[in-house]
Amino acid sequence: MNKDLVIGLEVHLQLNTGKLFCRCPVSGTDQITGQISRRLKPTSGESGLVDRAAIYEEERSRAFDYVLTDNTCLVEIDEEPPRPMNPHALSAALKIAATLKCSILEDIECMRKIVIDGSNTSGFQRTSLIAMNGSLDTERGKVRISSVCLEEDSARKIAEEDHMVKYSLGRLGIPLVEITTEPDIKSADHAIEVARLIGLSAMITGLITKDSDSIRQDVNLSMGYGRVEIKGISRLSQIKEAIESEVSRQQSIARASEIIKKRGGFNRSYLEFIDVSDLFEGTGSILVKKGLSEGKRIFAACLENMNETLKQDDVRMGQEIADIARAFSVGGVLHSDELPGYGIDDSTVKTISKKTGRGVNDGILLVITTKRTADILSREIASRITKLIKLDLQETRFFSDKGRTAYLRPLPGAERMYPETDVKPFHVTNEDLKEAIDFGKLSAEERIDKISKDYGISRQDANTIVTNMRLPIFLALGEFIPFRSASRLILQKIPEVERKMGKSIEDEKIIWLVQSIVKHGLDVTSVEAGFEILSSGAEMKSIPESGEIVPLSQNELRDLIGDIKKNNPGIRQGSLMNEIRKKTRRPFDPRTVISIADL
Amino acid sequence: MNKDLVIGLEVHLQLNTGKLFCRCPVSGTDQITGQISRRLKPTSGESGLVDRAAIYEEERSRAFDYVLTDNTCLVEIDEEPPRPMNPHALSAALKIAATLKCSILEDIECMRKIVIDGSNTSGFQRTSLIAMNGSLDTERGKVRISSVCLEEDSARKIAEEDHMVKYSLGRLGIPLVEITTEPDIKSADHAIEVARLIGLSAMITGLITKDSDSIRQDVNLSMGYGRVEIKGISRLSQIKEAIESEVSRQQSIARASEIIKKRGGFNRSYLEFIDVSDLFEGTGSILVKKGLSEGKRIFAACLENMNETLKQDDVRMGQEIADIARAFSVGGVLHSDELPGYGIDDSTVKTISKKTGRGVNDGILLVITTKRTADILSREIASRITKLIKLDLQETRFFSDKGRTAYLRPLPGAERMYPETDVKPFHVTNEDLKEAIDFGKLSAEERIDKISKDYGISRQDANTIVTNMRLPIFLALGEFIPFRSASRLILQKIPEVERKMGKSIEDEKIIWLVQSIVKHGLDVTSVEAGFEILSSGAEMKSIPESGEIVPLSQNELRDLIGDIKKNNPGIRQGSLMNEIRKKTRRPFDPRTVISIADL
Amino acid sequence: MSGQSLPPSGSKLQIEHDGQELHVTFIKEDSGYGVFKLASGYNVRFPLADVKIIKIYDISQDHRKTMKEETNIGRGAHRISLLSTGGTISSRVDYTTGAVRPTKDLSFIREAISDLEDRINLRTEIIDSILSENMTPSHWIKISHDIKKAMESSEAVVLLHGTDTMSYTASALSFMFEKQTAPVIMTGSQRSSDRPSSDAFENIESSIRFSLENIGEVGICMHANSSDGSAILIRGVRARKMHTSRRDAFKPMGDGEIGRITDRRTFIKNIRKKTDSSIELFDQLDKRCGIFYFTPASTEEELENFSRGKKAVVIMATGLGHVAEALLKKIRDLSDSGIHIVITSQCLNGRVDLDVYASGRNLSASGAIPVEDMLPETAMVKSMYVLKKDPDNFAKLMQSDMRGEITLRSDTVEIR
Amino acid sequence: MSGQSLPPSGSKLQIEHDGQELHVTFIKEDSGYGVFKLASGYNVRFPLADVKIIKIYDISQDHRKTMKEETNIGRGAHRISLLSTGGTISSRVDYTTGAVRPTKDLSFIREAISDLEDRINLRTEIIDSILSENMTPSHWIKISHDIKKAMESSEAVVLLHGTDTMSYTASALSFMFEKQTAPVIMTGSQRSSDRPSSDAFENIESSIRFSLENIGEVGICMHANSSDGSAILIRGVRARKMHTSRRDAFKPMGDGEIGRITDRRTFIKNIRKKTDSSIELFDQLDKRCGIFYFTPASTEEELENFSRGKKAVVIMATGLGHVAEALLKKIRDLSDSGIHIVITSQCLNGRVDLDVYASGRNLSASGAIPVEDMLPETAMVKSMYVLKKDPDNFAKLMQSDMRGEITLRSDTVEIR
Repeated sequence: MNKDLVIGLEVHLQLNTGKLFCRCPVSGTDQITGQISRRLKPTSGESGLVDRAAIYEEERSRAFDYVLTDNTCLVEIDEEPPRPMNPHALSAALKIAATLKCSILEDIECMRKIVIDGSNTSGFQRTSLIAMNGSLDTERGKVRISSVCLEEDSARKIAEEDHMVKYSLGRLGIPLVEITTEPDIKSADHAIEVARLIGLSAMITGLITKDSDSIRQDVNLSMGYGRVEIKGISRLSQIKEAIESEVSRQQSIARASEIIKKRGGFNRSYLEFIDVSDLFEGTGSILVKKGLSEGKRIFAACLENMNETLKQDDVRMGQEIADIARAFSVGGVLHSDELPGYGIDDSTVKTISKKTGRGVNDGILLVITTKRTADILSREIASRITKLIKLDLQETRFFSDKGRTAYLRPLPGAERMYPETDVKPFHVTNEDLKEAIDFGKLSAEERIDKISKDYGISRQDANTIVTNMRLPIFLALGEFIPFRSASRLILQKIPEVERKMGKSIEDEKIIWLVQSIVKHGLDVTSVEAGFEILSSGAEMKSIPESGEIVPLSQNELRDLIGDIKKNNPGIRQGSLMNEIRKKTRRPFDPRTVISIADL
Repeated sequence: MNKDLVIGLEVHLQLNTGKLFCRCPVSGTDQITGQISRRLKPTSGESGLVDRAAIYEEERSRAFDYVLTDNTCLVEIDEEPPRPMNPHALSAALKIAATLKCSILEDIECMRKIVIDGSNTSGFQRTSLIAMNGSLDTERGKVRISSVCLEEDSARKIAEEDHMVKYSLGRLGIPLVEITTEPDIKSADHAIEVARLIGLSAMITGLITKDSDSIRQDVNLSMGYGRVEIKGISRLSQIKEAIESEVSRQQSIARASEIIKKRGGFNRSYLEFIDVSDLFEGTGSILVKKGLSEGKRIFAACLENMNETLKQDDVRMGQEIADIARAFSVGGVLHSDELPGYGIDDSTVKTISKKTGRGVNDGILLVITTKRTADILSREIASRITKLIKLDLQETRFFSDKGRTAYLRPLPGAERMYPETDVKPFHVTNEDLKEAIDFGKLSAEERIDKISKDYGISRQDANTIVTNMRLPIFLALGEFIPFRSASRLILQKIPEVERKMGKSIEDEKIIWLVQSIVKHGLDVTSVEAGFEILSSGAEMKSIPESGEIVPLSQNELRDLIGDIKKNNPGIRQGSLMNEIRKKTRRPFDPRTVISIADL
Repeated sequence: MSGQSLPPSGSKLQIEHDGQELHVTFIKEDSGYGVFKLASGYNVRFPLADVKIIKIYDISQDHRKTMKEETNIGRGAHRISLLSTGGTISSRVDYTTGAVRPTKDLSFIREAISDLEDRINLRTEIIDSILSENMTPSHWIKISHDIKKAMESSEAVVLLHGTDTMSYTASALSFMFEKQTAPVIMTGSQRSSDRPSSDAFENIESSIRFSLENIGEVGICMHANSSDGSAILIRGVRARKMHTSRRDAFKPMGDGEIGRITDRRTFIKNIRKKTDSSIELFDQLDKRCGIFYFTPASTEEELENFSRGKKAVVIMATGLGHVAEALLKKIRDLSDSGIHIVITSQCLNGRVDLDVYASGRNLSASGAIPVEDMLPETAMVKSMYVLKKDPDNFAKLMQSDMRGEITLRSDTVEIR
Repeated sequence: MSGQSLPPSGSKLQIEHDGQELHVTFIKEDSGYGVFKLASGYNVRFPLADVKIIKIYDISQDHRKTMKEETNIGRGAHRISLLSTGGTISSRVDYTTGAVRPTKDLSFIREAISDLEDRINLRTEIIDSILSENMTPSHWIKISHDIKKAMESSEAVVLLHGTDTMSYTASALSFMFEKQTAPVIMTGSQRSSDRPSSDAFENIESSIRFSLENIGEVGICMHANSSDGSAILIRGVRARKMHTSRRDAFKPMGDGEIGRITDRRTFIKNIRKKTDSSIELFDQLDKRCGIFYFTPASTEEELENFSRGKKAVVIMATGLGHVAEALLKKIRDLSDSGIHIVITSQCLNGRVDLDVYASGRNLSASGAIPVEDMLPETAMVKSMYVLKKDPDNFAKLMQSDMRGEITLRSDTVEIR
């Protein structure tokens, strides 16, 4: 890897404490309770490409549709001011910050971070800086933690069409702890370690959701061409993939830049698009035909000095151009390095080359869109190319499902942050502060050691319980059954039962069943029997009263063993157990069997 | 006709003054604005057959659906107390009362008349006695007027199914003047005369609606067997038909009664219905098959001593039984005088006769219904027969579209009337009283004479204007054009134009058009030209500005006539006029033509 | 009839008026007028001075039925108490005099619940007979005692009440019953029960259906819409009469809907259940509370006058809970002098929030107590309760949910 | 920083806090705290005593833009005046201090109406800059003069106003403008215009669309529902803010809807048209009016105290307009002493009717003036007007419809 490579991480973790600025639960049933539609106006203070895109969207009357779910209220639809910050979420975030050895800010002011892609109904995300200046000890040395913020999660995009983006509001407002490191990370593998440790520091609180996207990482990366922030990395393993693909991309752009500069550079502030639709009458190109049938036109422009930098070996400027077109919802982009092709023959290419005045070093760009959009793209693409050739690569990108990073928007700057006037600045209570600091006295790893020791379970089991977000239920079940049994139940029996049933059992139901069985004076063998019965389709409510969970008595066992031995004289201990299990679903104490069987 | 025949009339006339207890207009566009459904509870003070039917309906959960139209408000749906009585309606009613030489009650108290057939959302009709003791001079002598009441019209039934009756609320609350005569009417022809004169006394106010059922007559009739009230007579000619058919019915019942009494009478308080459905397996009777397929059963009962009184010559007790069954929504009724028949063969009739223990004088009744309804009908029919044979015939009937009267409900009694507590009793103002008495100084006929004289139109035209409810527009148009022209316009031109257009023109629009044309300094010839243009499809708004209604000037006429005469030397006066009309739609003064033409 | 003594109401007379002889029933005297019923059933009103009695046929005995004030209906297993306090629902027209007034005749209830007779054993009792606009906090206390007594011997209590102040009473009972072993279902009617179209029948039937459920709170059951056939149950502290005359006048403000009946099927939701333990009734209320309606014409003087003698004043402020800056000093003074100033909104829907605008923050700093999405009327009733229950923690209790009067999540349903 | 003098807001500093050195922008001092913006954009708050300024890089100049108070937008033919009185719609967050307050910067309007620039020539003017809870009748009079002036030189007037008391102002203007030659469309917003999600943009755009119609009355234009894309126009005397925070807070009570915009298409109905003749403005109001909220705790004393110094008291009574019998004598006394007692209902929907129950008839007999289906707030404002306009005919005018505030037909639409 490049020697100048500098990496930082932002890790986002969802808290299961209830939403941050209203009293809705974090999880709902996804039952849809309504739908509204809204438009967002870019506010005048904004600048940059995203804003231009947003204005463009506004011009197209792009509306956002929002689906309301049963865990939303007026706050999510921006119809009621936010409630005061959820104290449980704050307390969890403070504990995480303390575990990461941060200095906690004693006075907290909530900010608005302007976001106009519709993912927040308000047009901004509420975020609060709660701690700074922490550190994490890793195998490759200390990594500084810049900040811990507590912010609200955004709405989940569920559909996107030309003139409409639809979001589900269930996720909006879930508390997110955002942990940002300094660029102290040395390699992709190191990044994975850091992300894992940060995750652990959060999970150890037991307050992270079990949701599929409960943890998301962003990578900050620089190799001297400006900071790039890569969003949308949900699995640890993708961190490496993302870093490597972005490094390769930047190297490719550096090469392209060198080639183009050598040829005299790219000196346009706009592309001269020519309408070449007439050339495509009766074309064999499906892409072009589709565009024309939708009333679009084909525009061609010469790309100065960019021939064979668009898609040649590992130089792929065409991809960069396509990315920017996509930001304006234009998918139909072709360039000379892939032509002839896509049903466009050589003679057409030649005619276009002539029409656009293409020189020997120049490339050709074809865009299928409306005149109006072409006018906008003309400037946007030129400005993009200019920026890239200057090797000013700083921006926000996302890690796409194609295993590469793609353009998202410019880097947000400090000017996007304003105070959230609806939420009063507040002072962290002494109790919260003390509790957090006490919690932070142990690192996550130390705390897992302690769990292992305190509850008499293996370190591996303790670790699994924490990283599978099972700590709360582990502690809850420990109220009724021995912790070792609780651990076995959680890590083995219940996953097994869930697999059989083909669905997961809610934590509250697990606790209810265990508690109800234990209340009947029965022990963990009956509990396991109970879950076994559940997996065979019994109704949960009936189980605590069921005779099938009552262990076989000494007399019952004696009779059963007598029968079995009669038919199987000389049966061995293991086989005997199996024979008993065949005859009854009720639990029994193997030791009693041994003592009775007298083998 | 029977010499003991005594006849009285109740004439109901809708007023066009706006609704009686709210401020809705009398006519709407029939645009449906909503629908509600309600149930009515018979109140405990009630008694009689209708109440039993109502209880039965209640048990069947019979609901009333109401369609709201654009001339309804919360008052019609019984969701707001009535407003004070419409003073215009009261004033009109008082004028009618005065014309009929009644004493006007100076203090008026509004009553509730309980009606639970759903035709009033409140379960009652509001009605006020406003005058008593009037008289009418007829060709056959003086007829006393008992009372003049001002009441609200009921909702119009628009659909009826087994478990639902649907009403439209547009008509509910329209003021009705009810004029009741004493039984001084001597014959059916006399009744027609009285009804006509009463109608005239109301129409002369100019305040009766033009609606198709703006005038409805009820006939009260007695020939010694109790008073029968016949409702639902909308045309004068039907009065005679109704009286004659009812007289014939009563005579028929009298004969049946005589026959049955001679045989020993009908001495049952209930019919013994036997379920004979089994006999009809594979029956050819469509009526029976249909009933069975709907889950109903066939019940048979013996009708003591009623053989050959059910439908034999002009003795038709079967019809009376069928009527009462219909009140309980049972249509499937057959009796022995029409059997064998309706696909039921003789042997089945014989078997039934045997099963029911039919004697030689007895009839048989077959009813297709449910067990539950049969139980109810058992008593209702027996009680009905007993009543008829006692020649106690008093009840409310209606004049059906089959040209005969049919059972409707018992006569309402005084016990159905309670004060309307939501409307304060009030004192008639001196102005209203004086105005009414002044108006009543002339009879309707005298007033028509006066109209003829005052406005210089023929008596026949005056009469037609009044009886076609055209008095208000006649007077209104008289403001703009000579009354004679107004009369011609109303009685000739407009009906002609309406025939051409296939629809009627609203009065307000007629007045607007006349007024607008006259405002331009044009006279009635232009007005008639305007209506002519309207009939050819022109937009009304454009007509007053249209050049086509401007009469031809002398010069224009001269040129035209010159042309015509050139081509038709020696043309005669009549042909000349026709030739001019062929060449232009514009009006012209025939006298000018004559003077110019110099023929 | 001037100079003549009037016969009893209901007497049959022959009279002469204006030269006409009439056979009539004497109904009543009404400020100088005689009201007579004709044979046709119509009433006529003549000045008594103009009427001459020719003959009295039949002197009416006062045959007004003396109704039992207690009666039992049904032969079922569920013991339910129905207590009547009066109001339109138990008002009937007196067919003789024509006046509508609360009656002691609850016989119409039998008809209303004929479908339920197999399931219930309903004991009815008249505990008062007034129109609800005359209810005062003292009545609430008396009613609470009657309910407690009824609750001790039955599974459910249905309370008939005038609609005008029904939601106030429902709020009061909600707070006073700290623990209840039976549902208290209040109902009333917008059309009196002597009318065929009365909503009383269905409202009572639905109330009894709700009363069969495991509900441990005070609810108001009324028509869900203008049609017959469905009823709504509204949490007592979240109900409001939102129309002067419609059947569906009562609306659940915020998430106050706790039950619904459609086609005789009962659904309940988000309900507090009965307690198994004994009833806890706190039967003290401080009456020195009132609601002050802020308007742009409000002055310091108006507020001061209104607050005289009060212990708590609930301000119906504008919007998120704002009042004019000009009143802030007065609010601080009142607050300092020990009068609690509680802030609600005249918008009725939604939540007050004094943190959004500087004006709200100033109001808050003046000692005013914003009470979230609590209804103004509920806030006043709650003040009465809290002033006796725990006056030292007034602000804290007012801002905490006790009976569902404050909801921390604002439902996204439409505004009512 | 204790002892140190504070640099101007916006200055760039290097400070030391808790052993850490930070590069920050100084924002403001807030009760002993210093608020600083970090490079990341987050604000931090430290007690000033704990902060040491190491270096001041850049002392901020006060660069707050001085906005023109008048500006012209559009090149179309229709001359429209837009007057701003303040309120949320013209409030913006001050990005430096974080306070939201009415601003004199109306530049966002240009964005809101870009679609209409070809049709209109909009002249904007700041006539005041206050939150509407501080509006008083004196402000209404001043505003009416400003509107009259604007009306004389344009075809329509759009008035930006805070939402809290917007309906009061709308009522007042409705009565004061006895004849108007141009529509007066009032609008506000529930989210301030500095937010991407603000309703201000669409509300202004819709108001201007309505202002192009032939409307001769005062209307309130706001969101028709929670979604963007449709607007409602409500007759000024029939509008009410029915939610503290939703965009669609304003509801037409009764039949108050006079217009609607859906997908930029305008519909109007039942509207009064402009007059061709000259404007008639009656600019006097008697402020001695108020709204008394009747509750079961109300006493004669409370009513008497409230009525002190008043000329008219609008009672928000229960149901059809009832108050406790215990207040009747006091009402008669007040009425006799020349204080008009006007009866409205706290139900807000529906009509008062004092003829249905005896209690209502008694109230009526005590001199109280029931005002049909008039809103309480409108009744109070109308009282102010009538007391100056024609005090001798107070009751008669209050009971007659003047501007659509009384409707004789009650629409069958659902309750709001």
